[in-house]
Amino acid sequence: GGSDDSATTASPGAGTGSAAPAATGPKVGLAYDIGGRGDQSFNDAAAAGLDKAKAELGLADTKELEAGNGETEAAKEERLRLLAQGGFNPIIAVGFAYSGPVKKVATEFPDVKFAIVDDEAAQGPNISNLVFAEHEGSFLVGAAAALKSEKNHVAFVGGVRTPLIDKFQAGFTAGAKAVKPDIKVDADYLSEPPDFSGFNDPAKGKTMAEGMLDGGADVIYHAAGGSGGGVFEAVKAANAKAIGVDSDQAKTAAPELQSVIMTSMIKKVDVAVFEFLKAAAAGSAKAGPTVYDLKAGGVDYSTTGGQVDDIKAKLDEYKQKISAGEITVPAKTS
Amino acid sequence: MKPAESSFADRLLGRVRLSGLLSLAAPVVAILFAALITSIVLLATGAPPLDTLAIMGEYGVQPRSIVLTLNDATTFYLAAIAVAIGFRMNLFNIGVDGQYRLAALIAAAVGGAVVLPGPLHIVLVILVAMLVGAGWASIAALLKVKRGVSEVISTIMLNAVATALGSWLLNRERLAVEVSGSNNIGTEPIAESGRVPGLALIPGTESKVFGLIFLAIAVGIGYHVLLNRTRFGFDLRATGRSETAAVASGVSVKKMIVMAMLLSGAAAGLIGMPQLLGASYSYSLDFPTGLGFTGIAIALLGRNHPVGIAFGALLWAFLGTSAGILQLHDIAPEIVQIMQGTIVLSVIIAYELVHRYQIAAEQRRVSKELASGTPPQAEGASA
Amino acid sequence: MTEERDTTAEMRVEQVERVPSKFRFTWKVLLLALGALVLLLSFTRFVTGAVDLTSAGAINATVALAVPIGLAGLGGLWSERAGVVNIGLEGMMILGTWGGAWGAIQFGSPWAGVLVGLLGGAFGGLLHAVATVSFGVDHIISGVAINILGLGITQFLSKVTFAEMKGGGDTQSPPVPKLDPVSIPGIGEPLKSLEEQRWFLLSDLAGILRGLTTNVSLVTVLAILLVPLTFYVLWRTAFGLRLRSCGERPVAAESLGVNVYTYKYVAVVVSGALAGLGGAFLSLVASSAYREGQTAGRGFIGLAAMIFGNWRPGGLAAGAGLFGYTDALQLRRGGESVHALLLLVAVLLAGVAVYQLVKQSRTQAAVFTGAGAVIVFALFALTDSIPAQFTSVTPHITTLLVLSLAAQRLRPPAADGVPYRKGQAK
Amino acid sequence: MEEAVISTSTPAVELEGITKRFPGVVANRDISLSVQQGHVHAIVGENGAGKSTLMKILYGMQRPDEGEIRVNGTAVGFRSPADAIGVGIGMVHQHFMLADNLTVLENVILGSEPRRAGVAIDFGTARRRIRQISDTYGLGIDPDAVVEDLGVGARQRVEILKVLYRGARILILDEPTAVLVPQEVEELFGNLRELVREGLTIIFISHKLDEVLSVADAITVIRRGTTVASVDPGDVTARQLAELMVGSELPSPETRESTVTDVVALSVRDLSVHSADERCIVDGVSFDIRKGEVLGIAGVEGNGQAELVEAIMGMRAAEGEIRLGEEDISAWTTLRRREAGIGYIPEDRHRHGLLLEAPLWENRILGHQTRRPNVKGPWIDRAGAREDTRRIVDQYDVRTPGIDVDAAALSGGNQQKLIVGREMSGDPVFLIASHPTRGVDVGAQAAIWDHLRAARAAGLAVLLISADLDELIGLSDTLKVILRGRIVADVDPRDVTPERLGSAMTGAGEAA
Ligand SMILES: Nc1ncnc2c1ncn2[C@@H]1O[C@H](COP(=O)(O)OP(=O)(O)OP(=O)(O)O)[C@@H](O)[C@H]1O
Ligand SMILES: Nc1ncnc2c1ncn2[C@@H]1O[C@H](COP(=O)(O)OP(=O)(O)OP(=O)(O)O)[C@@H](O)[C@H]1O
Ligand SMILES: [Mg+2]
Ligand SMILES: [Mg+2]
Repeated sequence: GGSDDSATTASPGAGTGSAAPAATGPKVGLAYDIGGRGDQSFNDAAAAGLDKAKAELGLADTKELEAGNGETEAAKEERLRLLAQGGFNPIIAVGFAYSGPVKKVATEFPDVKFAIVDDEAAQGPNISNLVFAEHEGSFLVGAAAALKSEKNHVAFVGGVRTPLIDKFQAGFTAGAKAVKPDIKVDADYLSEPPDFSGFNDPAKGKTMAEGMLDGGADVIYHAAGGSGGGVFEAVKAANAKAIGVDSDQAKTAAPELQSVIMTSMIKKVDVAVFEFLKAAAAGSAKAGPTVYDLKAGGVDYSTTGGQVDDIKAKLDEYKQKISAGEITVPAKTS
Repeated sequence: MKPAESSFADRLLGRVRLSGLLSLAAPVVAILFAALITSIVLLATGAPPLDTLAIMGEYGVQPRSIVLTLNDATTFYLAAIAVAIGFRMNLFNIGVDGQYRLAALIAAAVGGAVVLPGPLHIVLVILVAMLVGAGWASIAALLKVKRGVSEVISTIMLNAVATALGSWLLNRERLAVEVSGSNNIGTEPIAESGRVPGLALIPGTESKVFGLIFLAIAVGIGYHVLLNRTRFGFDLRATGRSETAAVASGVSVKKMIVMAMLLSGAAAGLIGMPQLLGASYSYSLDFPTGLGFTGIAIALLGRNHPVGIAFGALLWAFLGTSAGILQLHDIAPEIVQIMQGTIVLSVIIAYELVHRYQIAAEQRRVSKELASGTPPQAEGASA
Repeated sequence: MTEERDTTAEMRVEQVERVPSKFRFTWKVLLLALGALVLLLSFTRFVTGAVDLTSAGAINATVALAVPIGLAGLGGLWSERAGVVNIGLEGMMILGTWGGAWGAIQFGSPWAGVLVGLLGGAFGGLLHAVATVSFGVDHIISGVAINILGLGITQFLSKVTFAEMKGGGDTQSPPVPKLDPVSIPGIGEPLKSLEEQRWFLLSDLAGILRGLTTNVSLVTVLAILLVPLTFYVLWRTAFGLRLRSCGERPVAAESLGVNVYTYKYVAVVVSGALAGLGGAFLSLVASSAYREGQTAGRGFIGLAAMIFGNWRPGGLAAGAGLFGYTDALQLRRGGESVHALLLLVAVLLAGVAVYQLVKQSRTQAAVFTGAGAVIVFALFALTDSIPAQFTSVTPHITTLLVLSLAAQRLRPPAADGVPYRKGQAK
Repeated sequence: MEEAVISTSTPAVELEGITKRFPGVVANRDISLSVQQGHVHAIVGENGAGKSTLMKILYGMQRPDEGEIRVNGTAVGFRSPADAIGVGIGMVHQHFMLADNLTVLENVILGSEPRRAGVAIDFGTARRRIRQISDTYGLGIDPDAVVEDLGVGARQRVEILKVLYRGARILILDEPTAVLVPQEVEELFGNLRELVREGLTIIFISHKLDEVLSVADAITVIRRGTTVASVDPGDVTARQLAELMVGSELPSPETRESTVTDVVALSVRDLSVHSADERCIVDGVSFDIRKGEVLGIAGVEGNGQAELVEAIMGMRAAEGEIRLGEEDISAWTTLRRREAGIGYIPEDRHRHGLLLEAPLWENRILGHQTRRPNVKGPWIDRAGAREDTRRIVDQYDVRTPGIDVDAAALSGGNQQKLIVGREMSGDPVFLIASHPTRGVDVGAQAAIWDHLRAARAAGLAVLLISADLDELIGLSDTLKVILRGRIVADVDPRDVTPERLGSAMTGAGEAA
């Protein structure tokens, strides 16, 4: 195992360029899962956290690497190693697929701080696990959907049937049923793993949403990454309501579609990343899981557009109950 | 009568008899050409081509990169052999992808469920994988011989079905176990006895080469011997060259289709083994995908020849590995994909050009002999 | 032993005989078949209550899902009719998705996007033509290379274009200007109310008609028109005859003074353009942005649809339609509709069994098919829905089922995939 | 031909100093040729002499390395057949240039389509013109038939129609009679005379020298790529012509003394074959072949001969009984039949006889892949197979640079000799010889006949199928005529003429 000394000098003026002139802070490495910066999903959220840190913490250098399609764990390990050898510290791995690699590489570089998003299986003295209670956030938007549904019928479009997306579905269903026990909740997925095209196929997202709308649903929540655009289009054409995911999509979606997004389940990867970087810069990064749940403000619902203002009180009440532990939201559908 | 499209199938099947220096010329020309195209693309985006290639080269020869390359090449090699078995019989098995994924999943589940003494455990897992791969391939084979369904369509469709089946199986209620705190889902990890230890082949790094690299080598030798030294291989190649002639010679084409498909599927079953038994020990959502398609490209690049495929796999793996370093230097790693595509195209074009050059050279030789008064040969005596 | 001999012999018959089916596919037969299909769907819908089987929405989605597949298939048809196997359709389609989005954004018009997408695909086709026609490279190798290149080039281009734009990224474009769908005015509402009556046959017809006439993009109309247009050009014009002759017997064409290279070039470039159009449809019409991986293997499915359709435009349209329909059903209300399809399949299998028994006197085959019908019916009767994982492969399984039921009389162009060089005729 | 039009001053075609090289071979060397207008000009020569190459040069399909072509006195330089068609040259190729999947009409009009509005094919006009030409020359062609469904005779007529359709004045016919039976040949010659009467010029290539003598006005002999003689058909006999071609005596297929024994080697009873659409292609055929006997089957192509052979080989499902010696082999696989001692010289060597892209020694194994010296157990015995291939090459005079060249590199005649050698070396008890000398030159033909005779004398039973009636009559001990899948006549080969046999084959006359 090597350490900082074997550093090959990273090319200056790297890529996105460090904005802050005070290049005194740490060099930060970020390893994305497939998609990388600009996926308008959780990779992008991590990037936003990094950007914020760059602006506020005066990072010396940043480097963002991205996974390739269908690659092996060894390739991910190597990516982390390259960053570690390049003197980047801390290093953030975005996505549960980095679980094994982070665990392995962290032991090779005990002096480097690692963080991994969406995984708490990889534990170690220099690993911070940034995990989210997506089901809790989804519960809130599920409740919002039920409150807004006029036909007592809501739906969920998942991108790919993975345990992570299942969490969204479980929370959403629980939230809707909490409001109206007899509500009908449709749920379906666009593709089956390891076919991850369901996150990138807006055409199919649109078709699925249309089917749900034709079937009587009038609020649709998606956790389908890039396919969500198709969901919004279908919802717009049917004059129904949509719920965004991960970021406040009423702000980030295509302008003409923003109006159909009544709320979004926000998963604050950016906050988690930023907080981790801040702590790391201060030398106080905490090893082990940090759970970004409702209580910690790690997940939330958005209010942009004011469409949920009328039910805000009700939602906040649920939020309160979940935070207080009065309601336990299931993290799995079955 | 069909015109004899003689030597072309030869060249496709990798049986070109290019002599001496010329046989080296083709790949060298091709790689130079690919490098040229890549350089143009790099220049267009402002990255210095020579430096880029230098970076890749430098990184590629580091011990750890070599291990990575060897490991990837092992997998690629098996994938390409699986595809090549079909190709030699003009069977286009696009389904290698589905076959290996399903095989790896079920083999992983079986491997995780039992504990047997060392070698036995490993053998069991590998056998299960081969059986599942062959079994899945047999559907396409049966559809072809019983119902005449083109294997191109059926394997494309069966890939999707394998995905669905795999997803259904990879479930807590069936073959998967939960790892607490993980968003991943996978089969029960295979116990120590079922793992194949890595080999410290490359000095200067702790990374180990897959122990199953020997499996790949053995498969390559087996492929060569089976096809070129056995009756079965003769029948298989005969069927690939001319189905009608094979039938007249007493080969049962249907049987050969089934056998070739089964063999291809069994080889496909092996694709996931180095990774499964040497690194992951469990089949989960992040198990590598798409290897069947990589296999097609490499089989074609290596012209279905066991040694050619080995070179193809190493080159492919080397490029893939060195893509990693490019990002660190802010060069788009996609350039590697452009390079790979260009190499496939230019290798085959180069072979074609070299071949034509040879013909022209031959023609000149004849003319010269004629001019110098050597008696001409009556029969076509082209060497 | 006997068994083995029989199979060999059968094989030979299939291979050697290749009797062109004397059965002519006339308009009357077509209409009759369509009628029977609607009746069957209507019956199934009526019995199972799975209204989506004939709903306007499902039909509308069918068309939208079938168009990119059909366009890729048409691309394959053009190329293979001229004797060039085109496994690079996926790559050409990918170039089309990127070109479509980039063109639309760059020139601010969706039609410009359509054009650039077309050109992007044509570029892929040109590459394929250069490799296969000029250099005599094996068609499959070239196609595989183009698939790899198509992906690499678009990823790379996205990085240098879309990533710089607001709302775009490495793997996606900003939203593109959209084409508004059109409807035939005045018939949507009446049809809708008729459809909602849920009457046997009438409501089903209304649903189907409404799905076809409302909310359709002009690009869709264009794509559908390309099917008869292709038929006309390839089968009714001098150009088409020459092009097809290059796929059947290039030396014969050469011996009559046809410039085979030219026709192959044109065919393969058009092939790429059509696949590119299919790609542009994905990024411009079916959705409103380019996303990496958006084609999701549709190029391969298009190729399959073309083989399914026996290298004919009508057949491939049917193949694409079948795929689109089953895909629409499973995506829209998978559990319910696909379960209902089981009943339809059972009825269909029973019909085939009777046909085999009565018309063909193939007792053994009839018994097999009949048993299949019983099993499928039992599956239908004993379950309430299909495991969700499996509904997603409805189109794939349907394709396999149809292909294995339909007696195989597929016949590719005789010189398909055979490299050709001028002056090699014997 | 008596009524040859007196030639005008300028020859229709003049070739001067034509040279054409292929890798390893000089196909044409300094050839000169002059064809008078209104003549039937025959070109004869051994296989590979360079006849087809010369004609392709004249038709613009190949470009000569050296030399000049003049048509009607004007020098021309063809870049493609389109140019040749433009000056009124048409060619019927040695191998059919037809797309099987297309209709006759499509094949005919290809490249010269009548159009409406410049784009759409005018099918009506095309159909009318084809019918008209067909009627004028009595070709009997249905424009809407699919070529695949046509027999060889009809295909040959379609080829001629293609040329006439383009209004060609100079016709090149490269071995047009190779696949025709006498009646068809006669019809064809009738057509040719008709054309000549209208002032057309015909260049005609054939290996059948008596035909050449009967139809030609002038004959040019080519040997090894050069013109060796120009003769008048009135001045030479077939024998002399052959000597000019090869410098050897014209061989004859005649078999003198009978070697027939009374041990039945193969017995076929009520053999029937049905096609996929249930038509009966072979209908209750029965016969016995004894050791040392050659049984000839005469018939116009497409009357079930091919299917009969394939049924006996087990390549095609059939009803009825086939016994080899004492054993009922009806249910055996092709492989088992071959192992039991059935040899097979297929009708189409490229489709059924060879792996064109495999070296000769691998072709030696084909069909014998379970037997020594080719295999040892499950392993291919390379050394054994190669050794034995060398033996065949020597013994059967296969002209090849070596046993590692691909079969495709051999000329047709040599390919055929290799096949004959291979099939003879399995110690067969029964041999199927389907058109064993088709497209083979006189020298190789004689060699193949000799081999067949020798094997017969050694007790081999042979089923011989051939379109060459002289060969059939000369080699057979017994002759049967097949028509529409049925054996319709038994003929005594000792007292039948090709003409009478020919009429029996068409069902027109009654043979002995
Ligand atoms: N395209 C080609 N490439 C290479 N060699 C060729 C080609 N075509 C013909 N040859 C060679 O040229 C020689 C003359 O061939 P050609 O076909 O003209 O003979 P031919 O006189 O027509 O014989 P046959 O009577 O068998 O038809 C042959 O030896 C053959 O090997
Ligand atoms: N496409 C080709 N490429 C290379 N060589 C060819 C090609 N076509 C023909 N030849 C040459 O032509 C010869 C075989 O062709 P072909 O069978 O026409 O010869 P041939 O002399 O006419 O034979 P035969 O006498 O039996 O009819 C070989 O010498 C081969 O090298
Ligand atoms: Mg010849
Ligand atoms: Mg010839």
